[in-house]
Amino acid sequence: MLAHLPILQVIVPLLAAPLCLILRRSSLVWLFSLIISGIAFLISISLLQQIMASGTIVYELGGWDAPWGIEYRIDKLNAFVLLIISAVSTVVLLAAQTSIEKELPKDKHTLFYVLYLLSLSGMLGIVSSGDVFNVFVFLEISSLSAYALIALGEDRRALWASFQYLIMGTIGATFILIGIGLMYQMTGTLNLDDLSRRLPEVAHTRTVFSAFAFVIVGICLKLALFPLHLWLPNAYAYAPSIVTAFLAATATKVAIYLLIRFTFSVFGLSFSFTTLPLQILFMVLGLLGIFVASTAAIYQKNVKHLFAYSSIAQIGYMIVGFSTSTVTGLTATLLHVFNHALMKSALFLALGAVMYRIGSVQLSQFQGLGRQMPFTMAAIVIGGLSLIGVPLTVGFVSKWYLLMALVENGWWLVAVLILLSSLLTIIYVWRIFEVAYFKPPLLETEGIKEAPISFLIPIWILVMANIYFGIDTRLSVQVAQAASQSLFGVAP
Amino acid sequence: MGIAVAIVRMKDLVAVIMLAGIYGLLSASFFVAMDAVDVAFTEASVGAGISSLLMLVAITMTGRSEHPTRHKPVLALVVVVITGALLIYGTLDMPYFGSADAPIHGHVAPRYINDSMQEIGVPNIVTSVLASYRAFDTFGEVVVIFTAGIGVLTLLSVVRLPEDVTKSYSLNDSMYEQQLILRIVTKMLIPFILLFALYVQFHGEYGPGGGFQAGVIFAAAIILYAMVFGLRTSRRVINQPFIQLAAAMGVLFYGSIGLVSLLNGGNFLDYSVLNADPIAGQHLGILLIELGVGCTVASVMLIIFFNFAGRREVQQNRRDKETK
Amino acid sequence: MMLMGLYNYWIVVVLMMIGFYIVIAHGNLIKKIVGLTIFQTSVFIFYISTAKVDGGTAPILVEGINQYSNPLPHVLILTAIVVGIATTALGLALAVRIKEAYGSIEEQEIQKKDNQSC
Amino acid sequence: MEIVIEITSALCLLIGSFLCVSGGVGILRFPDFYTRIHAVGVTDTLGASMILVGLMLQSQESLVVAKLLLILLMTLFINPTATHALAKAAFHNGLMPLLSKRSATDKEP
Amino acid sequence: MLIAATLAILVVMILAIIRGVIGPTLYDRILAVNMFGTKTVLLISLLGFVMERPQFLDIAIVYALINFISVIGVLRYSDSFAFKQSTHEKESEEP
Repeated sequence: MLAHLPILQVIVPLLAAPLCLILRRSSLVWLFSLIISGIAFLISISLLQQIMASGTIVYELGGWDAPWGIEYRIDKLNAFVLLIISAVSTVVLLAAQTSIEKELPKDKHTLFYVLYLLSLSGMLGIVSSGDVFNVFVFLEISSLSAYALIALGEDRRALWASFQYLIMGTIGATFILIGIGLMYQMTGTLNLDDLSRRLPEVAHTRTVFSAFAFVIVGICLKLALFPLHLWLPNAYAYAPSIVTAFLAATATKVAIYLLIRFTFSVFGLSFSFTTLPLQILFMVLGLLGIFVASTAAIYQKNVKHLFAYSSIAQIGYMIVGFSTSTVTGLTATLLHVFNHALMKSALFLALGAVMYRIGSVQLSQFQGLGRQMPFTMAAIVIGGLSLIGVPLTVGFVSKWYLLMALVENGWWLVAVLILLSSLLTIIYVWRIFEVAYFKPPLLETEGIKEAPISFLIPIWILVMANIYFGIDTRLSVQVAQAASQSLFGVAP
Repeated sequence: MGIAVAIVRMKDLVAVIMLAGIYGLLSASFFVAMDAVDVAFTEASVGAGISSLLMLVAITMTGRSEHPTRHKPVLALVVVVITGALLIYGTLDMPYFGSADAPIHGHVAPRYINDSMQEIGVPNIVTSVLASYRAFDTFGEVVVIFTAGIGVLTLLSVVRLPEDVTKSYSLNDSMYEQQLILRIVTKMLIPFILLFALYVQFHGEYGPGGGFQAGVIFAAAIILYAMVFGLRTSRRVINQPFIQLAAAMGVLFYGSIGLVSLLNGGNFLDYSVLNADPIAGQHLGILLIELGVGCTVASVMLIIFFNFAGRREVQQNRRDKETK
Repeated sequence: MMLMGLYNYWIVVVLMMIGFYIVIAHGNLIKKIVGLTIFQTSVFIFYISTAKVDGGTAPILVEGINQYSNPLPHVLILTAIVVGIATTALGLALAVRIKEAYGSIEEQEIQKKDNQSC
Repeated sequence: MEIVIEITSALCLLIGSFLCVSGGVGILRFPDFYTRIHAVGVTDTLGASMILVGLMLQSQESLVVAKLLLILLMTLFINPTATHALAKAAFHNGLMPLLSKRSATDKEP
Repeated sequence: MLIAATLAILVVMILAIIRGVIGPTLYDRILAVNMFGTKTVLLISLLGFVMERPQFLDIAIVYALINFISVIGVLRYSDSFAFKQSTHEKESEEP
């Protein structure tokens, strides 16, 4: 059975989804999806162990060898991302039942879990697949279910946000499809590994150039990179809290994974960074994203909006790390992927708890919550500190590596700008802190109690992970470094 | 192919949809001319049939005219021109249309064309690639359509009150009382359509067709019935929980065939181990997964259609009540 | 020669861009979805035209013919069509819900209403 | 015998295409909806069946003939029904034929 | 002869498209779509013979069916437009 782990990783949640539809009873379905997600988590751990021990695993679906059939090719990078996704999903699901009972009508509960599992398996599928077209198909699975999940939000603006996301996401997917078509046209293969071997022969052609451009733009649409980020804040702000916690922690990470996979493994480092001025382009866009989004975050009244903008800013950090195109920079990006997943899921889950008690996440409603919901607010504070990058939290580790990478490249100015941007982060985190701890409670939120225990457990698991990985950096750094080194090893 | 231009200018949404339907038909004929029979099959039933039908139903709920808003057409035009220029630039180095020595025809495809008969034993190469070489893509496709069904269900399903139903049908039926000819012809046609769907389902290995197309045709027959005889009568035959179950079963069926092959010692979706003779195993596998595909597709199409139409009905009732 | 060899693709590109233009420039949600369908269909046409081989016929094996068109793009497009209809259905469902919630399906009006309620 | 079949088939195809073209001209040139539907409804059915008969004569396999026959039957069923339903719906919804504005000759197909 | 018939059908298709684009009323457009559908059926059967692959006929059958279904669908749901039309936008839709 151990040999089949790569496929089981995707198949288990995928097949569990229709089973959920058959089970129907919502509490049963919750338990079932939790178990399934837990199994996926265990599988991803053992996959990571196998890969760290013995290198890349290749699994041929249908028993056909690679360029003809579809294969799953799991190396360190995939395993790392798989671990992040399944871990976040499991922890978030712990809180799901309490939260959606409050936020969704009764008849939608089962469907919610079905969509959740579909989205999870779509993302796992994207990450583990070694075939471009298969990536596209699973991308659509995950994004279609994400649209539906976002539209489940109570506010009518959720519908509009979801529609915008649908339009942007579909344009992105179609761009990727065009890119795939052009690549296929030039090489005659769809397999990622095969593509990376055959592309250099035709790398000088204009077709490959525009294929590259289309794929990158398509991914950036999904990634919500700065000028293409318009869909993200609303989508995150109006989706049900659980969905926000899950998507914020995973969806953009998958897009980052795709970006890394395409630029480093498929097109190859030398091609990617010489044909387009990718380095400078991504650096500028990333920095702009950080500053614009952080500034926007300062002016938000809705805390979910605030953290959504902060997500865009964090994507900016990842992109800056990516643009250095050095091992350290890529390590920083991967670390930040990991760390950001931890912080954002903790933060959004804590917001979910606030939503559960108060029914709103307007900043003005946060007055005095520091005393009324001490554990939840403490979690938000620690998450916020982590966002800023205070030592002893995970945020510090990835920023440290990012700065190292920038200094290594001699980009002093950028490093200084990154430090400056942390100041902006301090401002917006401080706003929440100030309102929650230094203002008297509002009359209408007088009798608010601490969030239920089913919220506190997952939140504090994530917060503890935030601190743990901030102090003991061996595991995450080791894996991220190994992954980025292997990527640079692949690229000539 | 200048239809698209007309679509841009047109304000009346119904006309736009008509034209989109023609566009679908046209592209389907183009696919036939390009030898892609299976694709033409699907595009005809989907692009020209189902999707324009869905759009129409949606329009009845959203209103048909478009406001002449002109926001930032210049910016949009710039973006479009840049993208288009990039694409044209990209095509410059492409192998010429129809040339047989393009890399696309050289690397992977020859094996499908030359060896699939020995390896799988199915004359329709598209079917063998779809259902065996790249079976996992098809599995993904089934899951995509399943996801769409669930998504539509979450968005549009309404809790139906029994009294509402009776009232709405009196309205619906009176509308179609007069269409006697239509009813008779429909009644005569539907068995043929269902039979044809089954033919497409099981003939997919030899000619164009397969599970997806059969599912769409099957669903189309029932949609036709629902349109002519009213939703309630068709719901009596096929009710919501049942089609949901069928959709889920289709996906599960497909997946479980993969699991069976996994338990029999092969990789996921490796049909050769289903039978002592690999080719017979492949046959069996393809037949079974096509069944799964057909089941899911038909039921998801029905889910989508019934939810749209049901939603519309509820709206109509509400409107009627308001006017009263 | 170049014109003859590539004109087919150029037509497709123009079609694609028309669809794309509808998506981004028009405010009506249904129109956007129609545009999206056109955009996607044109991409399908693009794929299918790459599969054509001069003198080849449909990839269904028959005695006595040995020049076939490339079956792989056909398979891909079959899958992509399904993805397309799935997206269309979901988008339309959303449009219907938006109409119910806002009373309009025009982008600008919706944004105006959002700003008021903020 | 061969020759006879060939000629008949060619003749059928010719008539069919002629009818179709005339229908096409009709749909474009006629002044209002009812005359157009008249043009299309009549020529389409006959033209299509002529072409299908012509094809049937050319084909050798019986399966092909059967399929063509199926298509023929379906066109014979579907076309008039659709035209009928269309005209009826149009009439019901208050689309009036152009009677008074033009002279009666215009309506003749 | 087959080729000539194909060309004739193509011409008719273009005519139908023109009517579909300019057609003043909704019903004209439906008519054009219907006609276009029938012509597509014929075109595909003819193409099958021209290319000497008569298996294409299956597609033609599907087209015929789908065409019928979509016309019925349009009629079924056009009733509600027509209702709205007669109250709100009568002037714009009358020829």
